[in-house]
Amino acid sequence: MSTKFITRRTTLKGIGTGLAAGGLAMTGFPAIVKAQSETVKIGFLTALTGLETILGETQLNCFKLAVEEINAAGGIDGREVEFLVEDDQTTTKGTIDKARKLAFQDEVDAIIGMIASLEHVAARSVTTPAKKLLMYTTYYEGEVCERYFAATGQVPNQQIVPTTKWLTENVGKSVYILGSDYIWPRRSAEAIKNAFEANGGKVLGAEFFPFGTQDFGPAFDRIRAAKPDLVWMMVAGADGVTVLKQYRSFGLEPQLVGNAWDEIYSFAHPDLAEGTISNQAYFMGIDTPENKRFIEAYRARFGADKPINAIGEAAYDATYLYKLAVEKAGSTDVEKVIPALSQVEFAAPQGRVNMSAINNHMRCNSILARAKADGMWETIENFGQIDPDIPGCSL
Amino acid sequence: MSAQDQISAAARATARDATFARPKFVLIAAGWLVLASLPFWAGAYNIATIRDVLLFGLFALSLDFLWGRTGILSFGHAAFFGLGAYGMAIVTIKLGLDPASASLLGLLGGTGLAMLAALVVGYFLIFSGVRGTYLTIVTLALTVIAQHIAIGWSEVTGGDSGLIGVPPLTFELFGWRYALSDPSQFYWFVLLLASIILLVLWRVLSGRYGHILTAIEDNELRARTIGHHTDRHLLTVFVVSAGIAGLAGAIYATGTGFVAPDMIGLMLSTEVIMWVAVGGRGTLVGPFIGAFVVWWLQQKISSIDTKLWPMFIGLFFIAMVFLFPNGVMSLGERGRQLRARLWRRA
Amino acid sequence: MTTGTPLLDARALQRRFGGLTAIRDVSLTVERQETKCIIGPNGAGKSTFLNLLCGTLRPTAGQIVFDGIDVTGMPLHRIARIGIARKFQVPSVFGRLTVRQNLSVAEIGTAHDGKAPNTVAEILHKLDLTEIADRSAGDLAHGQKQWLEIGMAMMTNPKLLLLDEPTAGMTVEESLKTAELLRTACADIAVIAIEHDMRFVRALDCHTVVLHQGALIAEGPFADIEANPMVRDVYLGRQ
Amino acid sequence: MEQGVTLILNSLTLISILVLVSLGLAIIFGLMNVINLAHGEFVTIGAYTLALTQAMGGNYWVALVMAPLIGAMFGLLIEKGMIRYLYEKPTSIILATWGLGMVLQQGLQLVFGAAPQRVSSPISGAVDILGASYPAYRLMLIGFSILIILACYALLRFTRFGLDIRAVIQDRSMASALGIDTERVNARAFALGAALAAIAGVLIAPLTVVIAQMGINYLARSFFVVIVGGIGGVGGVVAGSTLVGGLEGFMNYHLPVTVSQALVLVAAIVIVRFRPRGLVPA
Repeated sequence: MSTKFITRRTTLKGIGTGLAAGGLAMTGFPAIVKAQSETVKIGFLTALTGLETILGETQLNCFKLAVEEINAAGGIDGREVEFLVEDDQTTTKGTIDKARKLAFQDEVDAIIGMIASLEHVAARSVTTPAKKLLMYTTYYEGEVCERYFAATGQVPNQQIVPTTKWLTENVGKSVYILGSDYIWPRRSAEAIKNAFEANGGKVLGAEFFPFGTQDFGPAFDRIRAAKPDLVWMMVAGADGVTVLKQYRSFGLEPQLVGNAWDEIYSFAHPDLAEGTISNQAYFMGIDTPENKRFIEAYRARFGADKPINAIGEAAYDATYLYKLAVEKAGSTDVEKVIPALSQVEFAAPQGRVNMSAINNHMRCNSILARAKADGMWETIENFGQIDPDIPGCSL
Repeated sequence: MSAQDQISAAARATARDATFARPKFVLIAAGWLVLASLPFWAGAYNIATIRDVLLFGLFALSLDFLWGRTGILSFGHAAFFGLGAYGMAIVTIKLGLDPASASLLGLLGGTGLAMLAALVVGYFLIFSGVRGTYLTIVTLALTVIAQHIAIGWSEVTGGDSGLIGVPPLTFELFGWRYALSDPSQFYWFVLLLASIILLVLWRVLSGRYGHILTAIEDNELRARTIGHHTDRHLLTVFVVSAGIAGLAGAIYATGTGFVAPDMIGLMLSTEVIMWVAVGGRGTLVGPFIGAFVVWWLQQKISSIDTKLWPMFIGLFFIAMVFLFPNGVMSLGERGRQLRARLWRRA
Repeated sequence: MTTGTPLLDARALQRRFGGLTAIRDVSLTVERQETKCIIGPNGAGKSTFLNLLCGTLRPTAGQIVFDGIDVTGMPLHRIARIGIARKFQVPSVFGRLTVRQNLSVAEIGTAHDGKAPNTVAEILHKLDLTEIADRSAGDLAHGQKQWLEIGMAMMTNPKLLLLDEPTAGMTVEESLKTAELLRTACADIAVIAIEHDMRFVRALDCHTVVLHQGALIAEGPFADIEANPMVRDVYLGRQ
Repeated sequence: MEQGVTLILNSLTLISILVLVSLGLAIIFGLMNVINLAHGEFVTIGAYTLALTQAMGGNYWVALVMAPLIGAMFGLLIEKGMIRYLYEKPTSIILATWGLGMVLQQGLQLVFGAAPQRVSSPISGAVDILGASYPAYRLMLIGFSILIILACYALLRFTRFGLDIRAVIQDRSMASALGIDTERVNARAFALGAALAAIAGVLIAPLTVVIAQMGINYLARSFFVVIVGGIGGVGGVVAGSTLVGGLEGFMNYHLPVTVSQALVLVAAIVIVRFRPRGLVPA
């Protein structure tokens, strides 16, 4: 009961702030949400405590921004969007518990969010049997093919394949891979290997480290001995900072590439990030009116120094795509919303996006960028919108 | 003469216990009835969640059996819970068996795996006299190793994101097949199982065997010199405890439908210790209450404030220590103590 | 049943701790139902000797044969089960259990020589503990703890009872009562008692062995020992 | 040759990290037999001291002096306010220190934000040693840890305070019978343990990520180190760290890291089996 009260208050406060922000004046209408009995309920589930807090907070902010904008513009088909935020603690137990609460107790219409793979696995164990829509907003290994699951982050063919092609043509043909020991880096490493070999390149070595590894020194020795042109890093989370600090202190030469680096890291450690190359669907440096407006609104709402990253932007996109799909379907009935998801299109900060009907994954953009000294990323090449490829998936 | 004496002694002891414990037992019985009637009045969310809390309570009970009765603190009990869960998942998913036999085999496999691990490690260490904090830290190593394996050996364990597709518990008897896919029935099954295990343990431990274990905790050398093979007793308790943990894990996996490495890791190992400590070590019912209280607080507070809640839970643990050092189960007794103190002051 | 051979035959026991020899070449035999006392000044190795007999320490050299079985180096619980019971110097009862539960825990169900096993009620009665049977052992007075511990030893149906200073810390009355209890309750088993308190030894009036600096220096009836000038020098003389 | 040198230096780095974080634990755990689950947070406090000092314009060396003072203050506060009442209740200590850890972690995150803190090392660049180029800061870390080991050894060996601590480790009741104020020894030892952990935090920070949860990484490992090495002495910590770090460093060259870390733990179990009092018992 109290939960509802607080979130509603937060929502109302959000609307106030949203109106105050100049960026929203263009919506034209004063945001009078009709005193309608029925609201659209969206559950937001992600890691808000523990190691991934910083990612989760940014993701939540982007989601909130989208909801506030939607409400300010009259809601979804005139219905106010009510949202509930839950912390999944990046644990199986926490995610299951909170996904259940959102699905069965709060009876939300859709759940958006999540970062680590185990979060979407655990959440799906609840939402798929319950036939609730789950929208996952983090780039991942891309192997899920389920009717009630939609993803707005990149999968390997949108990220690794174009990056590799460019790298082999412009930087070098040999690569050494360092990753955390779990499924995303391991599967991505396979994709990297295939992509390099397809372009006449070679993977000289791949090493995977358990979470909490304190010394990466031995791996750097082997990298020195192997003399690769590139080092591709997929050491995730906090360890990613550790490995980068140590890599820099060893003074290794090879060009650093990663597919998990974004503004969150580069803002915290611009000195470490400078010069590294990363591919994401979104960077703050993208020069489009949509992105300018997005960043302005975000900064007005959450502070000028706050970074935004691809995971957050994907949450923003997911919220809007859901809105458009509900409006298209004319209902929040999940069976009608899911087919409608692939029939709508959104002018996202990253560029135009829409969903693929065969696998419920988003046609994301693919932008290769290099980190600058101030933590911003400068686009090297924008490969544009790419169809997501989930092998064997045909929904 | 002797039998009669024992009976009268038992009767006296029961009478004495009863005078102290009657309100407690009435409360426990009432609580049980509320739990048993839950599917009639609670929603799907509560049924599924309380079922999981019961399974975690059973897991906590397994630790309490070991820690509360022999004084051996296992800092890696999630290793056994996780082995149960992974055993179940691997048997049902990877072996490609008929669902009915797979389910039963998974239950046996998971529980057996947990017991086997406890037997090997326990025999290796307990029989060579490793005790106390040393044993505690070794079990800590055990859970870290288990988690490394669960994450690293992805061909078998599915790595970080685990194994998906554990079927619901299915039994087959003389061609009559029964799948526990209905949430209420599954809930009752779990409640019944937990109750039976609790009762059996309570029965065994309130008798002579319980006294022997208390004696070993008190003074192991002394227990030895009156002829008890303490190594064997400790190993037995360790293995049975691991078995119960494994069983809870295996059933938990059928409820969620998948397993993940954090079911076998250090965090869960620590959490289960907190449940037992909050509920009251050595009380058997306490672990269930502890698991429930901690879960409930965590659930409520984290929904109210997604950011600050760990701070409140942390403060709650600290407050517990000073207000109810013997856990929630000592609530009544502690209340009387405090009242008496206030009375005296007044 | 072996008749003619002693119940306990400790042969040339030796125990070293690093460079220190705590027990050197001590041999001792005890017959069935015989009571023997071991006396000696502090540091004579009495407790160490007892620890060797009941298995808490292993002898560096020598052999212990009990009832025809070589028990040298046997695990503690097995030694207890074949009939050697032990009472520690510091009363070690299980404080969280009641007196009755303490006795019940000690009941390991092996009776020897065709006798019926001791029951909790018998032992409570014999050691005069019935009144306090349901009290928590941790709350007992010092003397009561000692008697309870003797009772626990008796519950294992021993053939041989080893007592380490059973009257330490007791009042004169308690000591004498202890001697009395031992005479009545342990009449049909062999007893080895280490003692400091000469009144108690005199009250037991048993065959006495004197240890000094880890070696056996005299042996005989207590009256003879008391009269032995050498023993007086090393031990009684210092009293 | 070159590879051999870096192998040794890498192992020494890892050993140094382990020694630094375990020393404080050895004193708290070894002396008081207190399973302090908030010990990792003392390391974090040290690292945050460095981050804060540098953010305010101070330099590394100021932080290195400040950290043990702040750590000791925290330690003293926690001992006086909490642990003191709980020595006889190991269960309560586990619960309370775990709760404390949660409060400290969340408190730090609340005050400083969730983003990793920026810290910089006082020296950069690499040094040539026998043909191998090795980061200068790592060499400094190794040097400092040797200094700290020696200082700890001297403190425990040659000062009145050290003598008291050792007496309490050996036999608490005997020590108090001899007139040692065990309560004061407890408080000071706890503060010392916390101070050592905080120094470790400063020294490690430039090598690792500085976030509120960083301490958790070190907790389990320092317990292994202390148990394997032997409770209650500097020698034990050095032996335990050398074994765990050296073994892992060496195996890292031949096996995947996950496997070698698991094998080190298996080795630790085997060692406890055959040397139940650790490699260097007190």
